[in-house]
Amino acid sequence: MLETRELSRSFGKLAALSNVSFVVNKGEVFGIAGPNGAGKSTLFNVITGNYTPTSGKTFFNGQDITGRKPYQICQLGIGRTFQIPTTFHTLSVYDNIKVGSTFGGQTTHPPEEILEFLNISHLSSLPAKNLDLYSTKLTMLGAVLATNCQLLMLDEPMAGFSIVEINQFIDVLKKINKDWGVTIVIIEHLLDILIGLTARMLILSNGSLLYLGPSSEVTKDRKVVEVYIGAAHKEEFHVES
Amino acid sequence: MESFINAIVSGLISGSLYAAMALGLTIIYGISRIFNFGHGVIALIGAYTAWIFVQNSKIADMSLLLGILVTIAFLFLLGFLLYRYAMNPLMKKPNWDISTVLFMLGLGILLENVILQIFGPRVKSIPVFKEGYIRIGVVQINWHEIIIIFIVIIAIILLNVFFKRTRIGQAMRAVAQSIPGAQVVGIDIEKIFSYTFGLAFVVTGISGILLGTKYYMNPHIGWEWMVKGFVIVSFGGLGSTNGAIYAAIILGVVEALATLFLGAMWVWPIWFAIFMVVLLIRPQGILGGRA
Amino acid sequence: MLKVDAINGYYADLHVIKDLSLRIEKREVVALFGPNGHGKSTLLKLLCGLQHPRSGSVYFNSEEITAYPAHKIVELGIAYIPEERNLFGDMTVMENLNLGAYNKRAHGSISQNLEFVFEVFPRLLERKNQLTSTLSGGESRMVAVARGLMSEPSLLMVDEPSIGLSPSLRNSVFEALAKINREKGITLLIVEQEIRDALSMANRVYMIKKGQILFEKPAAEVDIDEIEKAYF
Amino acid sequence: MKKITSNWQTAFVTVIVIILAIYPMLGPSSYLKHLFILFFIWSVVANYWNLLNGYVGINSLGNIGFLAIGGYTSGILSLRFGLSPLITIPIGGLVTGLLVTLFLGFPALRLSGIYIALLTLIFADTLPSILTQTRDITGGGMGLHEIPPFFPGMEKVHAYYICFLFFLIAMLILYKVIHSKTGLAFVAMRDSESLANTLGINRYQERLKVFAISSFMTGIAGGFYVHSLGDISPTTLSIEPFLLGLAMIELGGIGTFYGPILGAGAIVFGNEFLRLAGTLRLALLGALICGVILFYPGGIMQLVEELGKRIKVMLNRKKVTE
Repeated sequence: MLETRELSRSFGKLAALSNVSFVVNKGEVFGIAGPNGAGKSTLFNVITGNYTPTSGKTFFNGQDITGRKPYQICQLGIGRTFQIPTTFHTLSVYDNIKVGSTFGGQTTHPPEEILEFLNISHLSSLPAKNLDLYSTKLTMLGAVLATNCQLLMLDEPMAGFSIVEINQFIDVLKKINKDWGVTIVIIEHLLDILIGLTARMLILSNGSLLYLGPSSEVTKDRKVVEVYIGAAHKEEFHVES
Repeated sequence: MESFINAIVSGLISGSLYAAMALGLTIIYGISRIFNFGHGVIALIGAYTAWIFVQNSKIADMSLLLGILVTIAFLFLLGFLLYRYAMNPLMKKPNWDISTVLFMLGLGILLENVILQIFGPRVKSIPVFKEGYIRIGVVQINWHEIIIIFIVIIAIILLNVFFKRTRIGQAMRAVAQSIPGAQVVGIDIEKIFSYTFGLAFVVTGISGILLGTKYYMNPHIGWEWMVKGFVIVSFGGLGSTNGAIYAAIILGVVEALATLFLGAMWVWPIWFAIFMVVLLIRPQGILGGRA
Repeated sequence: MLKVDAINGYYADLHVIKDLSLRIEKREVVALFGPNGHGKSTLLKLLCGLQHPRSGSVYFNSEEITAYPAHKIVELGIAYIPEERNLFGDMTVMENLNLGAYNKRAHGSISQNLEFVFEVFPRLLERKNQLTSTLSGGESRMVAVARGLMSEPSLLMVDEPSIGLSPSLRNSVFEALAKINREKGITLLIVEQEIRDALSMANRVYMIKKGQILFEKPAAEVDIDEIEKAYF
Repeated sequence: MKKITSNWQTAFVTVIVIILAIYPMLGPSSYLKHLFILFFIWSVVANYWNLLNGYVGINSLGNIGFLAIGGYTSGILSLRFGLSPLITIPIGGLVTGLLVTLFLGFPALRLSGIYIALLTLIFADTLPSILTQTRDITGGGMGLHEIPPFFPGMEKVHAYYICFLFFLIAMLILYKVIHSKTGLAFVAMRDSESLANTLGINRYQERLKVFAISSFMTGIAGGFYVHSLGDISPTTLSIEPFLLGLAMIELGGIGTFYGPILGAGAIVFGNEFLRLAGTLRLALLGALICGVILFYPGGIMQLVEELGKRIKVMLNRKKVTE
């Protein structure tokens, strides 16, 4: 469904992303992880048209979408959320979602349906600035879902959540994936959550691909452990201590 | 041919005056990202303050020097206090860019009309520094204009030394390049912004004095000076000091040539056309890289 | 030397630091570990005055500095080296270093500090007249650390000194930090993803998760499994 | 609760509209009618200016220029070619909209923040020199005089009602624009540009639309201005009208619907009192703008809202005690 070919992006001399290629299949939940500054958000921004890649291409349903503007990407059926909880703070929850259903593309979901689906109908008339973190993020998610995206890209959607909220949110994601058949790409720091949620994942380090494969095997990968723990000689270290 | 060369020379003279005038605007923008829409009236305050000291003497003498010193002190204080008590609180609000613009517009008109109240609508001018002229080949230049160019060059050199060598000048450049970086090394950025306004107002005021000796002045002329300054700094690249100097000289020569070949009424439309073309092709100006 | 008492801090609208307390003793090297996005960088920004806690207090040498602006904190002797480096790109290495000594406290010792900095990073001496925007990532990192040292700090807080560096450069940066502590007696607070390197030079470790201290231990007693568990 | 306040609002607005409709029948002086005409036209100008600066964040400083283009176009067509204002006013609006969108909209809206302010200001500043060079058509520095009224034999009271009607329609259109798809897009972009783009909003296209609407309507207002007052000259482009417009928006409450109307009222009628201050009038206006921005950025609307809240609290307390 989504394919990147040797995607690169640099800022001045700094290569934030170099030659990243991967494929996301229709219907799957795909994970992206990596340390700070590894290029995860840059990867999202390049795919969704916020940045143009320095080189490389992106394909969506076989169509080359490299260099399209964010609003065009949206209308093609790719939705995304932001790491920082972002809503239209002066608008009500209903109107926030209405923006998505008004501008999202040819077929969109009416706001009522989204409110119902996310279980936030009771918040409908509340201004978004009065929401707590969890509802803020649900509202952002709702606005994106209203565009009727086939592919949903989530940038650390659970940052700042409590354990309970994380579990609730995971249920919501599963429902979106199963009931609506939306393909999901998710960035998450906590590997255990990602392992539980996804079948396959990609790990970035210093802008390049470190690991791409089944989520269940990621903790067995030596390079991943190195990057995440920084213990290049894990065994040695055990001896020392 | 003779008139052509003379036009070029007079273009260079007015260009250097325009450069002086644009400097204050570009210093403030380059360091604080505030666009001073009250720029013209600050130049005017400089000119009128100096005029107070010389109105009774025929040729400028010590009283002009004293006038300039008082003007410098007064404008520095004005800029410093203005930043501290008006710009600083506005800078902390989300739509600071447009609110500072509108505030300075309002203030500019307030001050313009205060000047009108004090000095009346009649045209005034500051006496020239030195009467007479010299002749080089076909070119005839007034001593006064030579002195103006000399002052402008000295001012530009002094400013360069200030920004390169002094502690505060370096801090100003640092703030312009990275505000968090400046904070991390212990620079009090609010203080530096206040000094920046003080310095820029002084430079602007001096340019006003020079303009007042070359052209006539009335309480409303500041507006015209300012709009010309806007075109210059946009052409040169917002915030770029060197860009402003080159742009001012180019536009000064263009003005002189347009006056010679097409007539004075075409000057402004040509400036506007240049402004539009620059904005369309290279919005960051000829030298600006960080706009 | 530094005492943090139940502070709460925010990043945008996220409550990232929750009732967090910690202390740092003189001449110590303290390492701060924790997963990304759990408040490490925000904590450092709160301590150096770039951001301010909404509640709680911070004491430095028993002076309360909670509400002090950044420049005042630098003057007291706390230097912060941000992960983003924030160098002055249109200035030379030398100008950057001189600005590091901007605060009054550092004036007297500019030449000694310069000497020390060039001894620690000989590379910078070669590049002293180069604009910092033209430096490589490793060199920029060195300038950032060196600029921090120029402020004559008694406490140096470094955010991810090794990020984006090759192993050999990483080593030289850590060696330099160790030298700073050993020879100049500067207290260090290091936030790091490279746990092994940081652990080898630290006296004490704080593990931070979800904006709170998960545990605090002498470095010698730290079990790598514990840290790994907290990360995953 | 929300229903009740909006009902109150509707009732209040209806009463004001009825009062304005009956007012001329009470036989006010011709001068007062003149002031009301100015008020109606300025309300439209200020509100469509606020549409750009307050709602959309396009920092236009050229709206008085739009007014002048519309006014001159309509004035010239009716004066020199004898066309009916019924035709010339819409033509004036169209010419303004086209000229401004072509020469300012396309380039300016690609630029950001301060450049738009610069470009629009310098554009408006260029117009007077164009006027002096086209003296044969535009009357140069003297301007146009004895521009035909809306219909032969028009009296002040007719002009009053025509401008009142124009004011009502313009406000209705503005209300529709604000509450349309485009309006929603703008509130969204103001709150978060990046999220708005991510949800499919085409920033450039929406901005161009609103820029065209604002310049078209301001051009129309220029037509109503010349045909009710009978003349226009380059003084329209001087600093004073510019300042008045800005003061209306700031004083009334930038980014609000009713604010610029209240601001227009306060300035048009207050300006008459300010005439007592003589030449200091403009200085006072400048000070007013500075003061409002610095100390009370919400303007009159903020005051109204705060009063409304207080009244609500008082009413609630009454209910509790009862």
